[in-house]
Amino acid sequence: MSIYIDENTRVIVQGITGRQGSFHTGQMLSYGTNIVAGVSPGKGGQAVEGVPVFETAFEAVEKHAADASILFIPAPFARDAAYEALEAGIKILVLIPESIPLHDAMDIMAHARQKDAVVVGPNTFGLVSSGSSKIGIMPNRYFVPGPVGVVSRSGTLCYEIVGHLTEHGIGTTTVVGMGGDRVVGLHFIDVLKKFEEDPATETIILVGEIGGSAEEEAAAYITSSISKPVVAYLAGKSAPPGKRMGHAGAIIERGRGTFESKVEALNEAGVKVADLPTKVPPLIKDALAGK
Amino acid sequence: MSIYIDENTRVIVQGITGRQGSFHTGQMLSYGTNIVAGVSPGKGGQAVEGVPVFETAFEAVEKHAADASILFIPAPFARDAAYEALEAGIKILVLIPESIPLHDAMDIMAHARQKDAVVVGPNTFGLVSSGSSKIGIMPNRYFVPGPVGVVSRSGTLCYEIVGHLTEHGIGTTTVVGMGGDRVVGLHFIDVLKKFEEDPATETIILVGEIGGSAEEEAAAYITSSISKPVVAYLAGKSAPPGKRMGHAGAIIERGRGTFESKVEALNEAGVKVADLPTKVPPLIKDALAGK
Amino acid sequence: MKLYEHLGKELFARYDIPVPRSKLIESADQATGAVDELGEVVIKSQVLSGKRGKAGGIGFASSPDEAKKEAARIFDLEIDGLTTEKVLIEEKIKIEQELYLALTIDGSAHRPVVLASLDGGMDVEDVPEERMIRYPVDVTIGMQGYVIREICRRMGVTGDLRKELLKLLPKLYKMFRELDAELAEINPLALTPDGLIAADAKVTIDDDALYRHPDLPRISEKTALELKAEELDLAYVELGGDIAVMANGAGITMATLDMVQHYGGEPANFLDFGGGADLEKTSKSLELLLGTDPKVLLINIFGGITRCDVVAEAFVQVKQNKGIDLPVSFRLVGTNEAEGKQILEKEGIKTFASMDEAVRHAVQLSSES
Amino acid sequence: MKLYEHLGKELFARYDIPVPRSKLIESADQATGAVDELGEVVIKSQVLSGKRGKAGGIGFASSPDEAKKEAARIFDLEIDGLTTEKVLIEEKIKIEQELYLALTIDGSAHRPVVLASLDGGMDVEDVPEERMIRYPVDVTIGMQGYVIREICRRMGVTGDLRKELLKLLPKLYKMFRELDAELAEINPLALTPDGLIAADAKVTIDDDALYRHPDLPRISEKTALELKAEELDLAYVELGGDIAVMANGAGITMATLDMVQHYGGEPANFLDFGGGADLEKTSKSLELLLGTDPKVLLINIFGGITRCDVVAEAFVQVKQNKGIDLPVSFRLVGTNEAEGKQILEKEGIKTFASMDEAVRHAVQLSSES
Repeated sequence: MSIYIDENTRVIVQGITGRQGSFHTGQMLSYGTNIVAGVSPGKGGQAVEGVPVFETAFEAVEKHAADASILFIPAPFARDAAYEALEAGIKILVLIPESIPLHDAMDIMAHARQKDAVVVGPNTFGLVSSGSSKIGIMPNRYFVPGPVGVVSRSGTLCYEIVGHLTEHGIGTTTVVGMGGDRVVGLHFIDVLKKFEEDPATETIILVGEIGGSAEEEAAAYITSSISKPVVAYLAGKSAPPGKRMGHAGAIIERGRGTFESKVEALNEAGVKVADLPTKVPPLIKDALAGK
Repeated sequence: MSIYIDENTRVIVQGITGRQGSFHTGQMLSYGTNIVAGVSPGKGGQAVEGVPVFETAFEAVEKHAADASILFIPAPFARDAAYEALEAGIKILVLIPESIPLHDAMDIMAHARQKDAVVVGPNTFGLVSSGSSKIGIMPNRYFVPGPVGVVSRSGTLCYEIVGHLTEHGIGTTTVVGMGGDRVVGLHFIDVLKKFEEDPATETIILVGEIGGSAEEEAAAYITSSISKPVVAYLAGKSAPPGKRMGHAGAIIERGRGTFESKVEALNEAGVKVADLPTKVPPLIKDALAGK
Repeated sequence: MKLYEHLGKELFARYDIPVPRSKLIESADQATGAVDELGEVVIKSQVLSGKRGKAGGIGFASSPDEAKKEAARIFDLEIDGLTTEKVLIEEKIKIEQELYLALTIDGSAHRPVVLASLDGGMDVEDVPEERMIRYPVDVTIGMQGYVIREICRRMGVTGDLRKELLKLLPKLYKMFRELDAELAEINPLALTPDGLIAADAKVTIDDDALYRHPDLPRISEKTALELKAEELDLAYVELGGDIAVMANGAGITMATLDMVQHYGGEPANFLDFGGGADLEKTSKSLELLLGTDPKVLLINIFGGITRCDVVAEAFVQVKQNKGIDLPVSFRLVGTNEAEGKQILEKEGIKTFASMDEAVRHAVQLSSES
Repeated sequence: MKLYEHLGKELFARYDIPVPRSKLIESADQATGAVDELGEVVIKSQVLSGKRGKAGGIGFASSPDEAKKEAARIFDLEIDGLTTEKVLIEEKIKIEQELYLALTIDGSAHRPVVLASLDGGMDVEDVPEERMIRYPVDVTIGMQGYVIREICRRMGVTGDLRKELLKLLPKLYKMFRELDAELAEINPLALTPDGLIAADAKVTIDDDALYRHPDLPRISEKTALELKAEELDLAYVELGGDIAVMANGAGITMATLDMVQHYGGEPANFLDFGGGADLEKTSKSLELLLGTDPKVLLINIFGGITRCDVVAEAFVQVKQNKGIDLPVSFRLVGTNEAEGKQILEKEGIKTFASMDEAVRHAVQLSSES
């Protein structure tokens, strides 16, 4: 089982002819992802790793009935490309680029809501349904099938943790990178809900960090709606507090956002918080063993 | 049976304290419409015809769980009020005002699409489910229950035809005024579909006029999807042709839009077109009799 | 409100859309200097008609004499029933290809729609459907690059021309939206060695939105009487017959005219005084009609938002103040019908309940008088 | 990018949001003339901190002497660890009520959010939830009148104050959107006999959007080293310990620092050189770190989009060109791991597979050296 994507998901790559686009097209293909087409204006008719390239996302979707897209487009042009994908009918949109302006991200999310599409990212490594399909840039070898669902705000830290799991012989159902920006499409709650519904997911790892209130919101949701065991790791314990401009941030966060507040909220929700990445696999083993 | 609205539909009146708003609130109440609240900024706390007035549509919807709204708001402020209704959760929005700028109407329709709401008008008399609820400004006495569904582009002409029906003892299920503007929420096709699905509607009257291609589109839809008999009346046979600016209109219409084109299209779809409003009731009688 | 080509091009220029250098003249004499200034020129009648080209309203000149002669010819031309008041003289641009590009409103889609074709020019209406690209634009996000790339893909346009369109269309769309245009058409959109240039401009502004564009000129194609009606906020068109018709609502007014014609009469006008008019507006409408000196007056009221008592009172008021001494056929039903009838009956005026009867009576009266 | 109050107010003025008359000074001497010009004045330190008021960074004066004395006091003040470089002297406005009004981004809602309260001023964070109104704005339609009316309704605001907010909020929203602001806060928003006036301005611009605002000033709170890092497009923060840390990705960099501290070490910095950095960027990152003269270098690479061979090559290059003579703990796994290890092994450099081991080794090295 898998959430969001599986081996039947038909994927297009926007910006397929670029350095990263072409490299990761190869990586995704070798993972088994069903990449059906690429898009690169001015390069229609070419092929990358055997994948046909089209002028526009419309053309690619029209000719190959795609339902997901991954974007390798420079940040200043990402909003336009995201609109294009959504308008062409894409329902799962993975935004790899960093540094997309926040207002552009808000515009994208508003449009995706109109189109009933799921946006992953921006500034994400993507998502992977282990063993069947990956739409993202994560290293292939760590993502092997197993009973654990993982959702993470950060990328490399997530690989680190999934890597530890792999070393312990524990695989994953689906791993979702929410993305590191202030405005991202999926929140912990969205993914937790999917994991709760997914029969293959037995336990869940939540990888968070300081700042914002996503972890506290997740904790409240876990209390009310998640029956499966959840283990968390949070980065940023040692970080010095930043200087704040104005009061709006504090008003929005209402005392949330610190390492302590997050740990406390998660503990109250029955979530075990590991103090080192290496401590995650033992906690997961306990959870899987029903301890 | 009825489409769009019935006696349970909870209606608010935006602009209830104005001359037209208050007059038609009284008319609707006496028809039996379930008007639960009115909105008039700066006049919250007052009452009109016994209906409580609130500052904003949010407040009205929050306190009275309304699902429909009728707008009596001057054209320059209509878009803002329409957004407000949609944002507050209104799902049937009747726009009475004339002269709403076309670009404002497009904005309203785009937002309504996001909110899955039905917009009737602008520049409409509204709609009525005969005998149970009217959200509009049509004269009460002609709208008595019966087996005929009526959809019209124009207002008074529609009353004229429904009036003739009434004289002949024939009532209506639902009568919908699409509105006379170039950009209106409902098209013939939308309403025809509802009439086809409505078991109480045995036959349908379509009141059209020259210009645009709505009647031709309706004809094509009738051919493909409507099994019930349809009778039409079209205004504008004697109108002199207007002078056209540019070619875009003609490109969009593609030879449609004239009286002759519409009559021909409707006849081909098996629709009987009456040459005088007085000829509609006999045609309907034939249709009801299965002739 | 339709704009003359030269005004449309002024707006284009304001939005940074390239247009030819030009000079606007009001008499043929003013044409002579233009050639010195602009070189070879195109001379164009400024009429609000789509038939200008075919009607000979465009000429060419490469000498001052020729320019004057062509201008004189065009000033004398009647096009689509219109006379030429002004002529636009433009530099002749080097056209490599004529495109068609327009933004208009597609009521069926509730959206602005881009119309674009590589086959611009005079016969654009005959371009086969597959060579005329239509793209409805989502107003919530506007004219994004992807829209233009997709239009280009469907047209088969790549390279420099695509780049030019990527620059031009957002400007045209901005103008279209900001100025409340119903139509912004460029035909031909000329591809020249200097890029795309708008060789013509057909711009129509939404009348209902003019209130928020005080800076735009006001152009009217109306007669003096129609202008007077406009001031009163009435929809009025002169038609030339002898039965003056007054009704409430565009549809029923049209149907009334249809019926007058059906029974052999000749309507003098279209007058829709709208829904819910008050006493003053109703009186003014009546006075305007009486001023046109018709043989018969036909009033057809089906009151919904319009109240019969208000119409009746207005009629009595006008009758008492100004006198109404022509035959009248008066149909009055709907909201406050009883009150209306009572008011009229006091003055000895009878009304019909049926539109059919009222129209037939009016036609009868007109054939008698 | 945070803007100083006086810059924020310049932007407010550009968007027609009322601000007090003012004078910006760089030394206390310049304060004396201000009173003649502005009458009674408020004297405000221009520091990028929300704690200015409580730290005494605001003074008042009604005579030139007093103004100079207060300015001198404020120039000497350290606020939230920051020194005062400039002081803003403003006319003292007659405040009848202090409101709070802000636009910021609510990540949970994916939307801009209006924060508004009748209880503005210094302790606004403590205003009870029901007196602090939040309204998320739909970016597809923007700041419509109904939003403001609803906010007013929830605040219990009617009459003139509502009219003022109906004028002000659309301007603030326009600025917020057009300038890519993350925050546009007015606290207090002063209700005066002349209407609403922005008595303070806290504006933050999204760094990632600065490229489209070439007209905005560039303000940095960074140290010289951090500025150098910024030029290289690196996320770098000085922390003061002796173990220099280099990793790829913000989350893992944070986790590395946490782990260093967990095992008793002291990180010298936060340096995330990002995902997919090329040879040059990686080398420059290394050189920057070496320039800070740390005792130990800890490199923690988990290659996804980042390729291990590129990192290894960069390390070797820097070692050969500039020399690396401090103890290094190097962790290298992920994409092209084998190639990376091979490159390093040729130079006799060993790597760890485990982050835990690498960090413990680094802490060990730092305690030994």
